[in-house]
Amino acid sequence: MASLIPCPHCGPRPKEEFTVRGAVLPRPAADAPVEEWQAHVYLRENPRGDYAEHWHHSGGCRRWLVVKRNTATHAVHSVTDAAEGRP
Amino acid sequence: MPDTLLTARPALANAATGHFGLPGAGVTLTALPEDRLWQALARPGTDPAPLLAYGAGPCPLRSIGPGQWLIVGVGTGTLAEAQAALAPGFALSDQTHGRVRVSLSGPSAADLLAKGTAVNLALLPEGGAAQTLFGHLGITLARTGPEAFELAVLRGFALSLWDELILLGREYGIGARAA
Amino acid sequence: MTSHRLPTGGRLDRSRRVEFSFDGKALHGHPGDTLASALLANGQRLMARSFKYHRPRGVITAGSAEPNALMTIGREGRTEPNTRATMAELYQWLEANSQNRWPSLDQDIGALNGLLSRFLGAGFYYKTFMWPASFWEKVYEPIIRRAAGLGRATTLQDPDRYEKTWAHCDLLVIGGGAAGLAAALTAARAGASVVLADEGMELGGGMLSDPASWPQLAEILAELATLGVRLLPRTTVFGWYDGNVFGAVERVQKHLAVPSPDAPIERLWRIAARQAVLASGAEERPMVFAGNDIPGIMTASATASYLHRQAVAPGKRTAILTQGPAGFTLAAQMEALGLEVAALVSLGNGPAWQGKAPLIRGIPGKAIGGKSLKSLQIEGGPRIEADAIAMSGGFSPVIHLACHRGARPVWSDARHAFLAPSEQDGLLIAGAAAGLSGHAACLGDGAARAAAALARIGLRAEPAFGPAPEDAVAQAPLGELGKTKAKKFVDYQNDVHAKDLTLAAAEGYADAELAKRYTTSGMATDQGKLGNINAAAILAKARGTTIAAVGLTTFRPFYTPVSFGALAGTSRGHDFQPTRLSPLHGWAKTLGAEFVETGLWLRSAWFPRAGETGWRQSVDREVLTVRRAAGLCDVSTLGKIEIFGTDAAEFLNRIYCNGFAKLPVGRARYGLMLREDGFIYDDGTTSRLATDHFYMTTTTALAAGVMTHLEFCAQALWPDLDVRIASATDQWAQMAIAGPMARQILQRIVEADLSNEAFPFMAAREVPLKGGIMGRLFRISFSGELAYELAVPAGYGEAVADAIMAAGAPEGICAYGAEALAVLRIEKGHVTHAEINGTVVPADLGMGKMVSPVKPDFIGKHLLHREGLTDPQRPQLVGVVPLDPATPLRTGSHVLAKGAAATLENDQGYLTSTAHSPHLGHSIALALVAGGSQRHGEEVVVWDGLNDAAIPARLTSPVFIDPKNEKLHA
Amino acid sequence: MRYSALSVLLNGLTGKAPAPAWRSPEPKAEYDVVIVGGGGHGLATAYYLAREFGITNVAVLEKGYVGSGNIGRNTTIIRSNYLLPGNNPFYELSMKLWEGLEQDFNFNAMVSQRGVVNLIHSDAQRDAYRRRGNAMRLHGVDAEILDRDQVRRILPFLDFDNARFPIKGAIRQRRGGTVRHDAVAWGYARGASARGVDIIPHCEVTAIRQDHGRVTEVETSRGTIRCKRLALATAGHSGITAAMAGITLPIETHALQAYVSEGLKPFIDTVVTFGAGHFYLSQSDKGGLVFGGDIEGYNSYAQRGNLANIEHVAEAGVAMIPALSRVRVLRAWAGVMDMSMDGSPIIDKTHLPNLYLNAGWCYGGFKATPASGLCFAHLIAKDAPHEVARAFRLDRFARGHLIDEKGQGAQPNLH
Ligand SMILES: Cc1cc2nc3c(=O)[nH]c(=O)nc-3n(C[C@H](O)[C@H](O)[C@H](O)COP(=O)(O)OP(=O)(O)OC[C@H]3O[C@@H](n4cnc5c(N)ncnc54)[C@H](O)[C@@H]3O)c2cc1C
Ligand SMILES: NC(=O)c1ccc[n+]([C@@H]2O[C@H](COP(=O)([O-])OP(=O)(O)OC[C@H]3O[C@@H](n4cnc5c(N)ncnc54)[C@H](O)[C@@H]3O)[C@@H](O)[C@H]2O)c1
Ligand SMILES: Cc1cc2nc3c(=O)[nH]c(=O)nc-3n(C[C@H](O)[C@H](O)[C@H](O)COP(=O)(O)O)c2cc1C
Ligand SMILES: [Zn+2]
Repeated sequence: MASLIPCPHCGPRPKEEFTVRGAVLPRPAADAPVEEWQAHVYLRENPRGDYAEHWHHSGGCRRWLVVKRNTATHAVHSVTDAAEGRP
Repeated sequence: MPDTLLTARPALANAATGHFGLPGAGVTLTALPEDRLWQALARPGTDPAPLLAYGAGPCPLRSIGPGQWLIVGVGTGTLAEAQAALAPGFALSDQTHGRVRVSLSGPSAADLLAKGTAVNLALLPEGGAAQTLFGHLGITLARTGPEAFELAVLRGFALSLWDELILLGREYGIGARAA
Repeated sequence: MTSHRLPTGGRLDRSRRVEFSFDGKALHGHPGDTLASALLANGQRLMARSFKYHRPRGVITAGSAEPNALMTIGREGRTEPNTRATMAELYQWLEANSQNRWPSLDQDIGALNGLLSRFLGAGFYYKTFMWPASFWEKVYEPIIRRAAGLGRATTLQDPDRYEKTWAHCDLLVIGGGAAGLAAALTAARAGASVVLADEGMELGGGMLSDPASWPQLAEILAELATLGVRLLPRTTVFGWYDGNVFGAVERVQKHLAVPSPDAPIERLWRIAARQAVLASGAEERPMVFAGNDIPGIMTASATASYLHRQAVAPGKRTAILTQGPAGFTLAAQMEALGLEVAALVSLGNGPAWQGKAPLIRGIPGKAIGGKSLKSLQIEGGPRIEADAIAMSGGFSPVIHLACHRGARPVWSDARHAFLAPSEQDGLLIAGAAAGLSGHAACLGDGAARAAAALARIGLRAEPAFGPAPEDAVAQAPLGELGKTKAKKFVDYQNDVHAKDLTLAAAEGYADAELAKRYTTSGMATDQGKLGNINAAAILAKARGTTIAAVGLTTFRPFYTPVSFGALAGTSRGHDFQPTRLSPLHGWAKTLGAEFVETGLWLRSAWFPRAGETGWRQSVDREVLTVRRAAGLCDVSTLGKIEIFGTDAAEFLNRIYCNGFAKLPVGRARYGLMLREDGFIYDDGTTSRLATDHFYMTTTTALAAGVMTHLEFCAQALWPDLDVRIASATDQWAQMAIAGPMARQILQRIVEADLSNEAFPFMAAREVPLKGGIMGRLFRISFSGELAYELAVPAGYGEAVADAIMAAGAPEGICAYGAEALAVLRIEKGHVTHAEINGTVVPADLGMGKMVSPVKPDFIGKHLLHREGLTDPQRPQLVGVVPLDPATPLRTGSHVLAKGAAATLENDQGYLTSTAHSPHLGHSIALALVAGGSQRHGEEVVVWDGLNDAAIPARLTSPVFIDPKNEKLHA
Repeated sequence: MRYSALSVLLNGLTGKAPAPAWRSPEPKAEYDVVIVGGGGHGLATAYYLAREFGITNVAVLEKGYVGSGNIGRNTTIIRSNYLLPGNNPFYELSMKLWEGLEQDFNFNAMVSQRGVVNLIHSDAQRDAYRRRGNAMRLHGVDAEILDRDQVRRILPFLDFDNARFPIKGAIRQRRGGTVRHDAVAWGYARGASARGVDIIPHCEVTAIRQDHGRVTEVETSRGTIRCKRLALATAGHSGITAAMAGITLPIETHALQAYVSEGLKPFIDTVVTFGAGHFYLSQSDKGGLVFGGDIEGYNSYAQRGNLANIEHVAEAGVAMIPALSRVRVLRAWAGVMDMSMDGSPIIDKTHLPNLYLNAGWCYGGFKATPASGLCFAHLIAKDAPHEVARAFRLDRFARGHLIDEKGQGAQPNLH
């Protein structure tokens, strides 16, 4: 991971071209209870192992990507467009 | 009040030109005319065919990301006409003044580019484009020939890019010239 | 006089002399020499002083692991401390100086530390220097710090250039010895793209020390060149990173007397390799015996290297200490060259010996000598007169890079060495680095490994060499030798000796990592390349366990140290970051603007005129001119974003906390964008140019951030919306034309009706300009005046600005800069990121009403009502004026209630922005003050302890001019 | 054994076999307090529990060697130049404890108040630092604003003439400085051990067992250990240990690299931070320039970083001090940090009445070590927060009482 991220649109690109936001978390429904919003904004599973993060290819195609990777080994399992599979 | 036409000033009007560095001319840097540069944005799920058909000239369409292209170079028709022709699938954002294009050509052009971008140029086909970083600068990189490339950069950074290319090209004896 | 140079042999160009100096002494060598070999050739054995005890030291290796022979080379800005003489190629007029000695290398006072050494054992710092307490900082620490370090860095600017580059290849081969060359050849013949890097000045590795293999070496190199392999000598691969990217540094011009300014002195390579073969060889282990650091003692492979590559004899009489066949081979070679071998001392089972030198079975007891070796006492045996010792304590594979990504070295009982996992993703290990010995075996292994590596990426390769047997059996590490209590060095440079390690173990620091930190063993510039294995053996004995159980300390980049310069590349000085120029930069420059860095932008700050002596004078004039007549300000640096799509309005409605869905075409609206946690992120105006086309402006500071935020929302949160976003910041030159005369001036160049009725406050439309272009005109105001912002295609910006200035000349229009803009907006009570500092919510700024109570959802809606965000005592925006109009206020001052003591508990807020208001004739400020919105009129103290000021002041409304907004609507 | 000038002298003369700095006992079956994490904070907590509160039936369980976490891999900077009232008194207490530390625990951790200088490159930065400096002054903490000439006098080799972002001044805290990081861990370990605390390395806690809503015992790689109270001080691993008790924290774990140059003769005698890029630098007492920059940006437990970051840091370094160009970097390493959602720490109780939490130190918890240990010990011993640590509550996120010095919001990699 990280030195070269395989962008699904641009191919392998160096870390410098990306900006990381953090965990991929579905945004709660507008009418979700406030506790759900608090958890969404503040709480993180933070596992030592497989994790999905939002990375932005800010120096490339400017797409938001879902990077599935291992936080212990830095192995990248998959990189997909964030919009993929969404309605 | 201006009785005369307003005239545009090219971003690289005062850029350095001449020969720099070691003898030889491994690479030539040329400022390209600021004639046309439109960004096309496709509505998600739109078939790109009409847009692809719209282009003309050498590599006039540069893919810069999913659903996004730059339409570059000399062409006929105004943006409004093109927009009308391409609606509603595509929106056009005029970037003619927003980005400045330069070309790099010569046997050392690829080596020079490798000093800034991690794109594997051996895999970039003629006509292919990549949105990437050159050092700290975002560029749209396109291959226009076996040893020829074109770079588009935000106008505000055009001089910085120009100077950086000359600096990195000294090793190859770079020639820099206006369009 | 080059006393130790052999009359023939070596890979030198003897036809050319290279002059150089060491500690001011003029010497010479030849092309092909390193600084170390040239010094040795000149009989200069004493090359350095050690770190702690200032022991006299010579060279011990011929490569990058050298811990002793570090010197400062170069002059002025090119001064380079701690340079390994073994890696520095000789160039004409090279200046080298020894380090860490006073007054001279020969007579060094610091050597007295050696006498105190029994008190300066491992960790002595931690137990002493505590009494009296005040002495630590005044006495002890300055002494410790003065003694620290080896060389002295220059404080001058480096005149040379550095560059970086990327390379991509199918196979990267690290190390150009037998294994690496075979790997590269195998891959290149198969048509793979290959990069071969070696830190040496010549490719060949161990083959270079073996004249018999030179013809084969030449053949292989020639074929590699014809096959188009990228050969990178003088290139050290220093780190292995994620994504199979390797960092390497090429010493492009370090070997040249006068580097060309047209090329870099060093080049940083980032090599993205699909596969790599690590063929980095093996490091010979020094032996740990008393006096093992006396100049004249080196490893056997170093001896062989100097002999064969530079034709330098290590001494007149050489004793060879060996554990295994390496010393036997060397002894035979030396005798063949007619050099005297005083004795061949074998510590294990060696092969048969037919040479002249006496073969002694024993272990070294003590080496004797001061600045140069005199003799060697064999433990319980004879004393051998010798001025040089070549020692071979077996070999440790060089596995650093293979352990940079988390893999731990594993002890191999068969190889008597720590090995790295041989098969990792993207990396295979070959040759001596995998524990093999023998030229032929390494060729075969390199070839086989390359074929295996290529098979992983689907390429078929025929090994260029077949398998071959090894020529030696591996030897176990020896640990401490001999019974004497005298110092036996393990880490030469840091003066860590065997007893330091046993002491550390006894004090509870027996873990390899703790022992390292307590004794500093392995922390010197060579990072324990020579010593760590011996340290592990000594700790194992002290703990009564095995070397395998002790293990090695963590390998980290850099394999060898890398200059800041190479890592920084061209990003230095003025080019540290690119400069972003406004399309009106030339216009402002012509008008004499002073510029200020704002992020990467240069913005015009003010426009001094003849006769004005300080910036304040210029700014006051600009402000007053705007309020009285009109001014033009470059606001092109604002972020500008075009938003298209049938759902663009709905999208904006979710982005801003206030409503945007019903914004009519042709109108602009001020919006507040929150973060999901409820705090304000950014503000700006967004205009609707068509039903499905908006034009957003952001603050200069957050232009990129807002763009990224919008993209996130569009792509990751609501990909179902038809919304498309393009940054247009650079497309438009945007200027504010503000002041009571703005309309009449602008009307002279805009071909559209600008009357209040036709173009009211917050109108936003495309308009034709005289002169034949279209612009986008917005009636918005940051200054509080009747004002417009006009955007024109960037290339026309300067022409349009010139035209407006000409049009406004009769009214006395002036150009105003960012400073005047700030004064104007503070007078008007408008906020920027000085106020929107990431910890304020809309209500804090008096904008609570902007938060839509009806929208079901927008970013930031859901956490906005937490108790901490709704507390009426939160800091709220107020104005502040000094009671004494002559007293200036300073931003960053805090606000205290009148009469309250200056304590943190009494802190009520702070001044976010201040200005001298030429309009009011005194200082004014905006501030965030607890419950401030209810406290207008209250007297407070503006406390600026940094400047010893406590200024009586009054809280006011934050709007200092035109509270009814009459000017805006005029 | 007490260290004194005499003991060093006598040991040197007699060559007497030294005693271990701390005992290495086998873990007992049960302790009054089990502290998970033998880093600076865990060891300091044990020390103060014993020394201040007389609680000595305590074990510190450490999965690696003592001090193998961030205490052993940080850039050693101490300072108390905090802005917000939730932080400022806490860090100032820590500074005061540093000032007396050596005498207190009879171990020379080389506390070196060589000053911390933060450079200013813009008016906005100066304004922000003036706000901060005044907050410090309000609490009696030393702070001074320097102008460009004053900076030039103390750091003449910064780039004053050709800088992309000109140096306009600095804020300085003279009492800030550096401390020999490993020695802090060793000193607390030794002091705690001498007072009866068991320090147990290579003992990884793998599970936390509960009964009737209370923690009863921990499962470890060296067996099960019962405890009356359990205290977590696992820094970068807080997410993992908290999860063992069913708690999800407002924390992400990120890697931060640090670097050291080859040893040099005295080059710089203060700590200095660049204001126009991520770079800070000081010189260790061995002569190495110790420096660092920003975190890697992605969640990581890997204790290693990437090349891009060192390049970025070196660029900033050379931009700040052009002469660094020729200095060589010796080693790069990384630690994994508990980056909290507002950049400030947590010292609090949890939903389990006998489980205590110390976390969220980000890249700045070294300087906090003494105060963190004291305040955490206070919380464990008295079941009530120490007055200077009252704001470090776990529920502040839900309640909206954030302690966000940078105003970056809930994105840890921006803090
Ligand atoms: C590169 C770098 C530079 C830094 N620079 C500074 C600086 O200049 N100034 C500053 O103030 N701060 C700095 N910091 C931050 C500071 O080091 C940390 O905030 C602080 O050390 C954290 O507290 P600690 O010492 O208790 O953590 P640690 O030393 O990390 O202690 C936590 C311990 O818990 C152990 N542990 C974890 N899980 C378990 C388990 N399940 N069972 C048993 N044990 C476990 C770990 O092994 C570790 O030893 C820096 C950090 C890094 C990484
Ligand atoms: N006699 C013995 O017992 C013994 C033991 C080990 C090796 N050897 C001999 O050494 C040779 C082994 O061949 P080999 O090819 O495995 O090793 P080698 O030592 O010949 O070559 C290794 C090369 O790698 C280079 N290198 C190491 N790390 C590097 C890095 N990070 N970046 C760039 N370059 C780097 C070295 O400078 C060297 O040139 C054989 O001839 C073998 O006989 C002998
Ligand atoms: C303040 C400080 C100074 C250091 N100085 C050195 C040094 O001079 N030489 C060295 O090899 N390592 C030095 N290190 C780095 C350590 O060797 C080691 O890399 C670091 O403690 C992290 O441990 P690890 O690499 O074993 O994971 C230093 C570390 C710190 C925190
Ligand atoms: Zn991409």
